[in-house]
Amino acid sequence: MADLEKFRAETRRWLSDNAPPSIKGTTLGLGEGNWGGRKATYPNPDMKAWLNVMAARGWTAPEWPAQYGGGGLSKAEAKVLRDEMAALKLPAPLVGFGLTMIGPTLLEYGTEDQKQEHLSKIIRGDIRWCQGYSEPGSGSDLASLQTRAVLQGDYYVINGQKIWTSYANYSDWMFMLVRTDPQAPKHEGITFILMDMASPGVETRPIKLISGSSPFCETFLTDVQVPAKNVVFKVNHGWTVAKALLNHERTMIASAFGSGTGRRQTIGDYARKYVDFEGERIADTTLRTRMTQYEMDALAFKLTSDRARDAAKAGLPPGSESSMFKIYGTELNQRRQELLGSIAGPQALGWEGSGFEEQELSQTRDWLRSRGNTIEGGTSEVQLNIIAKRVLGLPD
Amino acid sequence: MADLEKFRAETRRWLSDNAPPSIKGTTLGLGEGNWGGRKATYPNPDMKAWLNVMAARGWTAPEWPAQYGGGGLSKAEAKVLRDEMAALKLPAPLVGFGLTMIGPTLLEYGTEDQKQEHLSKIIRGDIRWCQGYSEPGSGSDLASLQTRAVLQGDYYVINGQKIWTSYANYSDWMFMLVRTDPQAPKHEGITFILMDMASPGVETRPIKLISGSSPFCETFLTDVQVPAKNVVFKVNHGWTVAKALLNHERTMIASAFGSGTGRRQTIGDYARKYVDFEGERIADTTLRTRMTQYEMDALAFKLTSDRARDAAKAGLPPGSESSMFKIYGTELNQRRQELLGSIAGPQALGWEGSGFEEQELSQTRDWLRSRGNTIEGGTSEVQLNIIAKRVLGLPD
Amino acid sequence: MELVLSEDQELLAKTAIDFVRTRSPVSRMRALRDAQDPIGFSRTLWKEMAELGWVGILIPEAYGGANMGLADLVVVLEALGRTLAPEPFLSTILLGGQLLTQAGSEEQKQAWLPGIASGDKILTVAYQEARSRYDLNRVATKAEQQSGSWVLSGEKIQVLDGHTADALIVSARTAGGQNDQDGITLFLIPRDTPGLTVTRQQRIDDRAVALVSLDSVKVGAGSLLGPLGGGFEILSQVVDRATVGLCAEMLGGMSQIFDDTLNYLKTRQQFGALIGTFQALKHRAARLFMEIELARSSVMAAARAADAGDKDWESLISLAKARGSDTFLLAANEGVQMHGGIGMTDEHDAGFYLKRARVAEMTFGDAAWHRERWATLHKY
Amino acid sequence: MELVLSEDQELLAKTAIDFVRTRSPVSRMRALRDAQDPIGFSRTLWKEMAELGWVGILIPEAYGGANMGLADLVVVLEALGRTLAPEPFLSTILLGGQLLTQAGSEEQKQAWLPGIASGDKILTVAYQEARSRYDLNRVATKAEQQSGSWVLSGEKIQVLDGHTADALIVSARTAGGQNDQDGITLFLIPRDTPGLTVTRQQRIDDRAVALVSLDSVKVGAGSLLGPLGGGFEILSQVVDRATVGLCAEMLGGMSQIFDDTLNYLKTRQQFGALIGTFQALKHRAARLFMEIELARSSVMAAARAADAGDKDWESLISLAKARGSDTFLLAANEGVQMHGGIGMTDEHDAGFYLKRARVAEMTFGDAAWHRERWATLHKY
Repeated sequence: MADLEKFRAETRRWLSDNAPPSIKGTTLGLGEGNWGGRKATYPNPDMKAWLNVMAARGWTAPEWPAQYGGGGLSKAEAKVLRDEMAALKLPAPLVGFGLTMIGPTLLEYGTEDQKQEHLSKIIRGDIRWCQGYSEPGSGSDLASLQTRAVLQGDYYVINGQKIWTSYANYSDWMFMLVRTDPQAPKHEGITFILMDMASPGVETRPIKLISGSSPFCETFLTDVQVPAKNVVFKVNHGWTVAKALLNHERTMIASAFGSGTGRRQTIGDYARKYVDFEGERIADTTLRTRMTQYEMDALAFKLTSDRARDAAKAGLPPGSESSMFKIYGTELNQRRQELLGSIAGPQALGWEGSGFEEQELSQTRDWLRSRGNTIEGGTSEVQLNIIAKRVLGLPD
Repeated sequence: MADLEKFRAETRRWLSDNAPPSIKGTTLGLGEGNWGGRKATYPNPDMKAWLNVMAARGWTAPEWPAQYGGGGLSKAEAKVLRDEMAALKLPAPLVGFGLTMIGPTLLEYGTEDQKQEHLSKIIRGDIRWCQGYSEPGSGSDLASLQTRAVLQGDYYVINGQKIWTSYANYSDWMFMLVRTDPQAPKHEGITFILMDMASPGVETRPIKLISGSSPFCETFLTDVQVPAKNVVFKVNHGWTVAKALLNHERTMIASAFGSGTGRRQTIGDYARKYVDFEGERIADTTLRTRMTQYEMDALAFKLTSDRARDAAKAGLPPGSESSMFKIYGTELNQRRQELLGSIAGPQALGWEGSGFEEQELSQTRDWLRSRGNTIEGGTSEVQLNIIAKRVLGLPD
Repeated sequence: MELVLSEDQELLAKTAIDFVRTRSPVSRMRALRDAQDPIGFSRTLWKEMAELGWVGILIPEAYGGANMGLADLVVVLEALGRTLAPEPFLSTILLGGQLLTQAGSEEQKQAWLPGIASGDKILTVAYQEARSRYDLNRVATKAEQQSGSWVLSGEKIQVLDGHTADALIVSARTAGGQNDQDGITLFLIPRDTPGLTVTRQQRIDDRAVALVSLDSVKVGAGSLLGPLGGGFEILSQVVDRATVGLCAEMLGGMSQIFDDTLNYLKTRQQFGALIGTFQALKHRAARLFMEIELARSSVMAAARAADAGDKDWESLISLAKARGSDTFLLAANEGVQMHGGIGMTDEHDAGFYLKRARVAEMTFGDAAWHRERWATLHKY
Repeated sequence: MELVLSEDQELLAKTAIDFVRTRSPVSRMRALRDAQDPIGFSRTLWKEMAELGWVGILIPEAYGGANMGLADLVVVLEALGRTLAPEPFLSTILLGGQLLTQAGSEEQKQAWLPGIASGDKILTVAYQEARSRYDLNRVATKAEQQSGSWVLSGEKIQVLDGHTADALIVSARTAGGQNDQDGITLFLIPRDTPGLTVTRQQRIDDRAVALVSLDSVKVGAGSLLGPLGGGFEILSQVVDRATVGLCAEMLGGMSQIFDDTLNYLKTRQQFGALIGTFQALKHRAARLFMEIELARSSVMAAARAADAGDKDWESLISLAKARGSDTFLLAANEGVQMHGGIGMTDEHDAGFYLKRARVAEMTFGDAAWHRERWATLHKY
């Protein structure tokens, strides 16, 4: 305990000394921040400096082993680091699927060579990763994927098409699922493999969403050669790896939607700009009721994520709650976006250009973007199936 | 057209002359009115007189053929009769499953002997009918029924148990489904048959509901002998008859819930007794919003039943809407009952005795009773399946 | 009131549906958007619609119209709504044409209505302002009398087809405080009048709308439409009737996205089965079906009540618009969701319905606004 | 605030659940009802609960209690709520005992608290009147001073355990208008005081409640509880804390009916399959699960905030009660519906949960009342 307090003091001092002052107070929205990679762009030079200084200490991945360049911190120390960063209002030095998804997966399932090759690059932000799971015919039914990988000597030759690959056009490597045994039952012929996006035969094409943004790509794979040593875990046992990783993904999405109520303007304040009040009460009683219902549900949800966090801290085994957080968190965000639009009224109808404020335009885009939240990363319907089966034990 | 106006004038005069004055303005709630039968009880002697005078003219069943004692009226004349009865605020002279369910079924599927034997008794209110469909193991999955009927000479010997038989304890005859071929696929071994409830081996036991009322019974059948000539339509083809009759039933339930908004006190008036107003507005904005939502939905539903009625009048073929009316009508009634309770607040919590008004106690019982509405007569879930399949053409 | 289509209306519906299928698929609206078409609709198609008699349905026979009712027009508008056709029925017929018909002088009617009925003239109404939300009485634009002329200054927003209209009917305050109902006057102003500037606005649904700024726009006394200071009452009635038309368009939109979704449920395979076999989706589809049926009844009733001038017509319009707003949005949201990944892409049409649903919801009062009005009309 | 059970609380929960399973199944509540038991709960069981230390959880050690918090008591109440145990925690502990603890004189505490903690004395609070709905300030019952005594007249309704309580704490107006918060005074009155008449009322949930009529009931100055005219503030705080306890009981009820329903889904066959395989029911069950999880978090947070006196504790209590009311009712309604025919019979337990859900909803403010309060606290 005394050690931990000593660590806290040192950490605080080190952060104060090393964090560029300009970045203090930076808040990152969804999709914002340092994503790293060969084609990296940074919000500003100080954010790049911040990445470098943290990466040098391994503190972009505080709990990863020091031998791979990680921070080597204990859970308790990592919490101290998070707390102190929060106290100084410092943003995350690095974000992305390397840290949240493939890194933890390699730590669990990777060979020593794979860890050596990839982990330090992730920690330094040198390589940006994307995820090649879904295919046009395999959305919710992921295991029906058809992308073929055929072993030829030391290489797998891969042909097929991936879709919904987040930021494939900005990424350097992809972790993906391929079918290596078409004869096996559908969950048993799948292999998890790592592919350099610079390989010949890889082509990406951004998908425009209804919000106008393009966070996803189609990825076309034509006779792409991938070294056999890039298989993670065992050939035809990729589904095991995939499930572990999907859990990381849901948890990540859920935490993105679960907790962020603190930093935002309250809806009551937002309403003051657009709607009439009678005394202290919003005149439109229907709108007022809807706001109240939303805000109360949002708080109950936040308390529930707090509870899950506290249970984890207390060492209780995690339940299968990630599906719940995914469903409820994304739906709450949709309700929030729809509600903000209803409050702004006709000012929420702008796409671009004259007559709308910047913040109104971006709120409207956020609303449109939010419709995808209950689809991407596993639809709400699939998550409900998971809860019914794994949490409630209902029969298939 | 001139004939119709003449008929209208005559009808008006006849009704004025023959309806006991005391019954004018009588409104009948669900389950109220003249049900007829050997054990009949009447709300008052004038209601009995009203039945007799109408039955003598066949106007308890205005559109049924005169040869069986019906009114023999055309659709247009029957509408005139309804309109004139409504104008004079006269209640229905007779209600029950004879008129709404087995009568129309016999007209469509019955033998001449069956029509001769049963229709006039129904029209006069001599015989009260009940429906023997559901069984303890066969609720939503009606066709899985197990009550066995074995032919022995001229008789079927019936053994089994029926449940949810409405008012079996007050009824004289039952129309029922029995299994006559246990080897056949489940829809193909069922027969529709008519049974005298006075037969030896028939025992009924009322079921108490959560509302405290007992509109349903369990009916136990032990070696009951039923003449083979009581089979309606063909042996092992009872499912055809059953489906036609279920449609009558849903339509009846739907119309019971669909249209009755006119005669009732509006919810706004009801609220004035229990809740605070600020000026003309209900102070509790959440309650106000809920009331508004309910009232608007109820009106949209009423307009939809009006539309179905107008389409039928215009000779358009009926859709499979009866499931829709069953679902939405029963759910609206549940919402209404729940809402009325919320308006009354703690006064809606009484079961009986001191401290509650009669009308409060009966509203509370109505609310509890309404929870069964979405179960009896085919659950909402089954109705949704029917819409998905028959109306929307979704695959099995 | 009979909630059933007459034989003529059945025929009209059939013609309109056939026309829309062949001449105006959703791809046309997409092409207009992608090309950033400066007009925002097709003048050729508008002319064809006029020749089919649709444009003149509400216009009196004396001015080249058919003098029919909303109950007829909604049949056409529903068909057009199915494919999101952007032709200017709202601006030119339901707002502009109706205001002229209800309140215009004989001279104004002669000057405009025949040209509207023939599909040659476009007219619109500029009633909305930055802070007016859904309240027609919130008018900050001022009109002041100066030696026999009127001088108008102010800004109007999201004026439908404002940049292509030959003239605009502008609500302006000639007396009273900013939210008073009294003291609002309507002016009919040709678009090329000096001081009137029109800037195209881009909304999510890509319908053509414009900012209209009035900088000391000078017009003669003859441009008054209706009585001085009595514009609110006229405008309210016309907007109410226009709302019925909008609801019909919304009904078409929700019906079509629902049909598209059903079709997807019947063809998309996942987990080795058509997704339409999944009971949870079936039940949601069945519930959506019911909601749309109720929306249809509400629109039919509102149109007939408005035509007949029934005393509860305002209630029925609020019913139709509240329900229409909620149900179109629900149908579009469910459409996107049930289509899964493809539904959230711009390439698929589902998003167009979602965007139009949102704009339609916020035109002429959203669901909350109409529920408030209902409760107030019913005194609770 | 840590939203996790301490080891002691885990143990308490386990003990309570075990006790409830063996000593207090739902059949006990059914038997009390069928027998129209004059008391309405079991004095024996109450005494056992006292011996287990549950009754004294909130009572200070000086008076024989354990001086623990709501966060501890809710663990027990949740377990009792699972089987609808009717023992008088609300009346005697959460209302009466807490009022005494917060506002009683040393003499009053000495006279009552040890007897309560030992399970021997029953105490209740008569705060509700025919027109008071959920507002504690609506007090028509009057208390007037007459030569050193107080004379009370009025009627209280649905007084929990009013007919068996050894004494009643009655709110009465000593000054001010009928809805004023100021001028309400609390009086501690033994049940056998002349002029006080108690009539058992029958509610749908069969909990014991009574009409209490006060006809010139004369009490001495020593029966004042708390300051003259300052009763509202004390009562509000105590009712708020009692609400947390009620929410815990509701959480138990909704959890149990949900468990029963899941069990039915796993055993009932229709159409040749377990009905739990039907996806529509699965999804509804999964959504209900989430709602109950959120209810649990809200109750835990409210209890901890009330114990700590956090500034947002009133908000959190309204959150817990609004959500608890809606979710318990939803769980009970879904329970009845998913059980089908058997669920609507008196023979099955589902109806008991539905009835209790409704009563609990309308005790200490329903969901609408608490949402209103939330919005007001958050100034919109």
